[in-house]
Amino acid sequence: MDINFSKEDLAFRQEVKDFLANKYPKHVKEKQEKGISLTKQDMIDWHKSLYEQGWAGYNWPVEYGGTGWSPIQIYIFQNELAHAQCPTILPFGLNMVGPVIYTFGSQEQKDKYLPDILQFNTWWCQGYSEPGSGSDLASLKTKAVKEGDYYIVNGSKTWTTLAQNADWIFCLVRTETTQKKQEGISFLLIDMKTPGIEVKPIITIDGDHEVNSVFFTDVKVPVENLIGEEGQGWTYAKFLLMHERFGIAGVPNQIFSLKKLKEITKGRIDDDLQREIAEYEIELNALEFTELRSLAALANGSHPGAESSILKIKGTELQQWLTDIYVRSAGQYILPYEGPDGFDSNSVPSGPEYSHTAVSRYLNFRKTSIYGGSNEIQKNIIAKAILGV
Amino acid sequence: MDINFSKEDLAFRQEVKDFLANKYPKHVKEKQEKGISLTKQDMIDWHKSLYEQGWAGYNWPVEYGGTGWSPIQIYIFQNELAHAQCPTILPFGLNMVGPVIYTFGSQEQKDKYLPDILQFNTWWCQGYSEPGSGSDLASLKTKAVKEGDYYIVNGSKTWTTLAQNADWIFCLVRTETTQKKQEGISFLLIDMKTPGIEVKPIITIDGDHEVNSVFFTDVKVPVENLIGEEGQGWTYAKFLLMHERFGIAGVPNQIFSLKKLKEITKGRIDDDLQREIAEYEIELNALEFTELRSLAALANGSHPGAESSILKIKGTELQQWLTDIYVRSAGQYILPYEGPDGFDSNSVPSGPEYSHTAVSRYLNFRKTSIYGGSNEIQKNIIAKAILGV
Amino acid sequence: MNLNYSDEQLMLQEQIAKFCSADYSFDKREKIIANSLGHSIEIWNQFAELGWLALPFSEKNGGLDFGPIELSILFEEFGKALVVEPYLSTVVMSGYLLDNSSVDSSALIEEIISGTTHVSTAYVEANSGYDYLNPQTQILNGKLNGNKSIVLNAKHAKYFIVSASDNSEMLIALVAADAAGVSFNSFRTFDGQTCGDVSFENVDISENAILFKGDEAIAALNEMINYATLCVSAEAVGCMSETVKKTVEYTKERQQFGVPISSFQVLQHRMVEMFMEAEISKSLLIKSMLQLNSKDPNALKTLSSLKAQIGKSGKFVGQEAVQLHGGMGVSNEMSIGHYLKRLTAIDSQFGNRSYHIKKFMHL
Amino acid sequence: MNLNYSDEQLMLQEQIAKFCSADYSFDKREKIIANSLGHSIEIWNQFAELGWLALPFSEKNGGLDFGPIELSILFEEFGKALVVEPYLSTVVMSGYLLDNSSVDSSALIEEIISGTTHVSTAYVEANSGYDYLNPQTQILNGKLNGNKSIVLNAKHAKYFIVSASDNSEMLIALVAADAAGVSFNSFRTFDGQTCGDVSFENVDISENAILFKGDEAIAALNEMINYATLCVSAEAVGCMSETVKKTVEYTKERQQFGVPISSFQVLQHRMVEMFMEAEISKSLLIKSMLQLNSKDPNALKTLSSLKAQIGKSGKFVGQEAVQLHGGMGVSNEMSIGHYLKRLTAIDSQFGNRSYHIKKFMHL
Repeated sequence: MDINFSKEDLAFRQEVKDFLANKYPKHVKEKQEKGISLTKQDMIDWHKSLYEQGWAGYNWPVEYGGTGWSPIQIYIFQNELAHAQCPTILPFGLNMVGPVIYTFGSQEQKDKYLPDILQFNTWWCQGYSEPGSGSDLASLKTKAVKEGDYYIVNGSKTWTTLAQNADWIFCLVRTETTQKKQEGISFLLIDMKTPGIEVKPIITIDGDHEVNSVFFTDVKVPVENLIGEEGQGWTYAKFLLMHERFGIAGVPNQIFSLKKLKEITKGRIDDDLQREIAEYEIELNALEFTELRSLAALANGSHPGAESSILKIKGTELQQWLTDIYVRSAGQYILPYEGPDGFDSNSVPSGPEYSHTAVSRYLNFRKTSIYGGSNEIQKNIIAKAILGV
Repeated sequence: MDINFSKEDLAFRQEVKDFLANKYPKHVKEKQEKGISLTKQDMIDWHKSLYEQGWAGYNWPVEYGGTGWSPIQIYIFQNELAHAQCPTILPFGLNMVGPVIYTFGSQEQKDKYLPDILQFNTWWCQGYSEPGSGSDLASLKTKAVKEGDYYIVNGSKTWTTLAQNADWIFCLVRTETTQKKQEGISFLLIDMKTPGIEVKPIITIDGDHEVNSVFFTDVKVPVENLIGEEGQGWTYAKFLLMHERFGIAGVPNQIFSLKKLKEITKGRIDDDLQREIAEYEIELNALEFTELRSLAALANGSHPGAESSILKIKGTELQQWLTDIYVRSAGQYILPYEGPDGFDSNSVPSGPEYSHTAVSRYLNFRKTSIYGGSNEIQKNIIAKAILGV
Repeated sequence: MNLNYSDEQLMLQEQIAKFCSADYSFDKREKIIANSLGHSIEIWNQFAELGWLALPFSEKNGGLDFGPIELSILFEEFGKALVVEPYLSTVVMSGYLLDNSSVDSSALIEEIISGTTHVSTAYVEANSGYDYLNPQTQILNGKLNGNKSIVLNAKHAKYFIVSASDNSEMLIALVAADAAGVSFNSFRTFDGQTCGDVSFENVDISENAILFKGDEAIAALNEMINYATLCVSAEAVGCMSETVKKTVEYTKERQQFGVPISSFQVLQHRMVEMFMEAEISKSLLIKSMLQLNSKDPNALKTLSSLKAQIGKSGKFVGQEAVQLHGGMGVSNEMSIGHYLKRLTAIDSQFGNRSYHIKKFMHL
Repeated sequence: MNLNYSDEQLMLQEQIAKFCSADYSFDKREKIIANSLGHSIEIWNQFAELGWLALPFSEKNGGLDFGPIELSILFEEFGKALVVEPYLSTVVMSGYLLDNSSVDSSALIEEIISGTTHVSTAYVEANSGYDYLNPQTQILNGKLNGNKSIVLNAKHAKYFIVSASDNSEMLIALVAADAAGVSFNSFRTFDGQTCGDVSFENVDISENAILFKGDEAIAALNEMINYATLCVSAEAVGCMSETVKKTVEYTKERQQFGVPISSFQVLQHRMVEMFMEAEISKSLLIKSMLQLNSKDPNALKTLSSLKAQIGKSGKFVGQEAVQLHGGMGVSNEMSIGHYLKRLTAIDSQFGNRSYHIKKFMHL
């Protein structure tokens, strides 16, 4: 056992640092540091800079244009990005549909989709949840009926993140009504420009427009857009959910956010607040090392399993805790609300700067224990898969 | 609305104080203040002093020799007793079987049992739980088969508090095997001297002998010892459980114990401990007023309902929290263990005096969230009865 | 000891509850918030007609002389409906100071009671935190200078009541919002109300504009904050009980895995815990309003225990309600997230849980 | 970075686990505790034969020179079986001080390794709390005077290692238990071990009985406590994982309402939470033992985070396990309550959660 990074790992870290110092787009960097929202083009520029470095497929195998990095390298990479306050790497193409395509797709599909995903020429979104199917995902009702060379898709998806920017959506659809609801589900790629698709914004309690409803009315989808076999969509979906949870604990971002909080509260005499921050920090350290243990297991050849549910639960609990500490440390100065269009006055309210974003972040993070399989569902998974009850 | 005690209530409180100053047995008082365990005779003396004052039936109607006090008077009475560090009033006769007998018993049974209960001539214990029936009380298996003028009882009871001292036990027994397990249960009074009864101690994790197993082998019980109707025992049991929860929050004792803790920790610089004590105190105040609200409702003529489950849950949570704070405030000095027979050395260990009893109390109080219907069962009750889910 | 509301109090409660359910639906509230004013003049006029704006004022000033119990009843119902109208700011906070000043304010109070005028109290500053007894704002030589923060309903105030110092003692002054040297920026708050930063630059203050001085100013400010603390706590209790109710209803309706999600034991117990938190908060509310009403020596300690408990219970109830609503919980269209917002805002106002635990410890 | 045990470490772990499951059943443990000694000489001799008593000693003193990783492995397994033998006291605590003193203690260490001799370290006093660097016990003019508390395994110690002061600096001295002026009272501890109060009255201390002086004494004492802290934390992790396992097993067997109680969702989630607490504690254990092993500058901060986490997680796991066992959980006959006892004891030793959070904040 050895806790230290190897020489190779340290060299790799330096390489990432160099990239961040030299090739991370300046206009993105500035906005990030000032807390200004990024435009769609900013996000594209950011992802393209990674692609140009050869790092877009940071978690992909080499044969599909990925880096082939070890879990530890990915960990180092993500840490450095968080430390440099980089934007999120959008997961929909690179972490979700990409791995599904290269694992279960045909050669034609690989050739057609993977390069655009890596180059961020296409913005993907995820069509899983439906109004009636949240935790009970397999009860989904969006129908795809085969007619000649097309599937005719009818139904609706909800909580679709950034669908307003998306070029493509990957969907779970019902191609057959079966006894067992997990059967009869298929995995379909749909061009968002196809007639019959309508995207309607959902405003969340933080006032943001991040998620959407997507409605499908007689949408014609070529049969070659089916991934793998018809009726096997649930298998692919589970595969994807496992991958989605990789990194879901959000440790690097929390470390960065904690550092800022400590700067903000430095010298304040609220003993109880300082103590609570220490309690949080201890649990964050524990979570970080729990993630490292699971990375070590991955590096040893094991597959991501129900352990990732622990990371999801603890990670989101801690993220939510941290946003709550921010809120409480800001006192009454949290009240003025900066909507998506800024404050409704030309001036910025008085009070410490961090107090203006504290509540929005707090409210925004409420979703993390709900999406990606709610924490209650994760506990059911652990109970069944690990405890065997 | 008025938060203050009426003139009559204040006069009543003075009366209780006078009793405690003058008629509370001195030898019991001394032992209680020094933390010395009471003997069986001490307990009898204590109860008899209440009887002689006319207060043994503090929660009984006047017609059966009780005080007929209002809920507020009972509250004042219990508060003063706790404040004076009096021993518990044993509930088995006065709070449990007594009310069952005067509510459901025959005139002969009332005449035979009630006076002895009030005078504490008989020590009662409760035969409810069985090895296989804990939370699922209605699944009990102890059998009573009618043969002529007797029931022949076979089976066993467990967690029977102070059975080693008891003259009588009231039991739930199965007189019939029915489709619905709640049917076919009867309520039987059994003389502990009847041949075929064996009491075996159960030592609890605090090292104490407080509870027992009671085994019944062909025990002959006269049919006139049946309360009410055969097969109606479950109704009486539920009635009794409601009454058992009256005062189960243990607020007066907690107020006293908190006062001691504050004295012990006075001037200590553990900010976090002081803060935690304040947090506890706030919740205790909330619990106390929740109990008062419920007493006010009782005084208004409503019956004890599922609200008493809140008092049980919160009361035991807070009791356990308090014993835990005691343990943590004593640090490593909790280690030496005073068993039921004292320390295994003639000397008393060093360290603060309260540290010697802290762990025993802590361990002893673990049971409170388990017995009398576990807190999980109480939550089921509230969910069903109050929330309607 | 008597813990039952009087018939008069029960009637008041019923009247408010009826109004809120008939005239203050969640949809209507959303429309009220969306308008440029941020609250409804029509609703405010109804408050005036119902006599609610007169509730806490003394009889000599045309009020009903109601105390902590009636205010708690009102705010508990307001909490259930998430009322955004600035009753707290104009009637409770400013109203208290005007009503209790030795300067005759009966004309202005009459305007408030009739619903035509709003007054806001400016006592928070950018660096004050919860310490409102050491204002940086100054009144020297009849001139007011300084900046105030988080002034509730600043945009609609015809007058500001301003805390300041003359370098030797504290002063509380009444200032017309249109006086020379007064300017403000207004912001929406995340819980659907409005507040503002207000600046005073060489604003003329005449001697009879000083409502309180010295110890009286401190006492008045403290007492005003105590009333406001009780009111928002009562509001939080209302928020909580309504949140629990709505969550139970939602879980009974929402089907997953072929059954209503209310049939899952984990969710049942969670709702029981929410219910218990709401109940014990309500207990402290009753204790607190009664002690304030009878001027009990422990009243302030109990008030701090109430506000501390509200912070903890409110957060738990609000967060769990959102969680149990799943995706719908974080949707702005549903009311449930707005209860969480208001509960979060309430913890931050007039001293949060941490502040009041410390106060509880030292009282 | 490599988080896998070496083959040698895995073999050690397997050996200990096998021993504990074959030779240290709960029934046997109960018998061991019940005997007058409070631990088993037979078991101790087996430890010696297996070479475990030599584990942490340096090679020059006949030891195996194993470090934090191997000690953690040993104690994690001990925790699972609730081993009561005084390994911590004799081998880890006293062993560390003897092994690292510049005074040659090889003969005594040989006795320890062979299993014939126990040594106890007396560093706690009745009023010291967790501050062990300011002993009231004194060595003046070659005479030791003072009283020590909570001396683990005092009854069987052939020697005591005693912290004291000569009024200018700290001293650590080796004292024979049968020296004139030494007396003790022994007590059982609630977790099945023994400890004692030890008094020293004008006990002769020769110069070569002083193991450490001044800064070296402070450093040695600190380091010894660090090792002990790691060991009991590892033991707690073992207690926790075993507690979770036993609780899951019990709930699968225990039937109520016609089904195993493991089918109740509330209990399932509770066990998941217990499992997660055990896992995150284990994570900090691994981080901590590795950092101590590599003398990382953050090692002590991490150690405090570990001990703090153990206090919280251990309590949660232990309490919930008892609760989920129902009546059986509070019965002394079942092992489950004994895990709660040991976890409670561990939090109290070498600084509890509160102490280590403060230490974590200031390191």
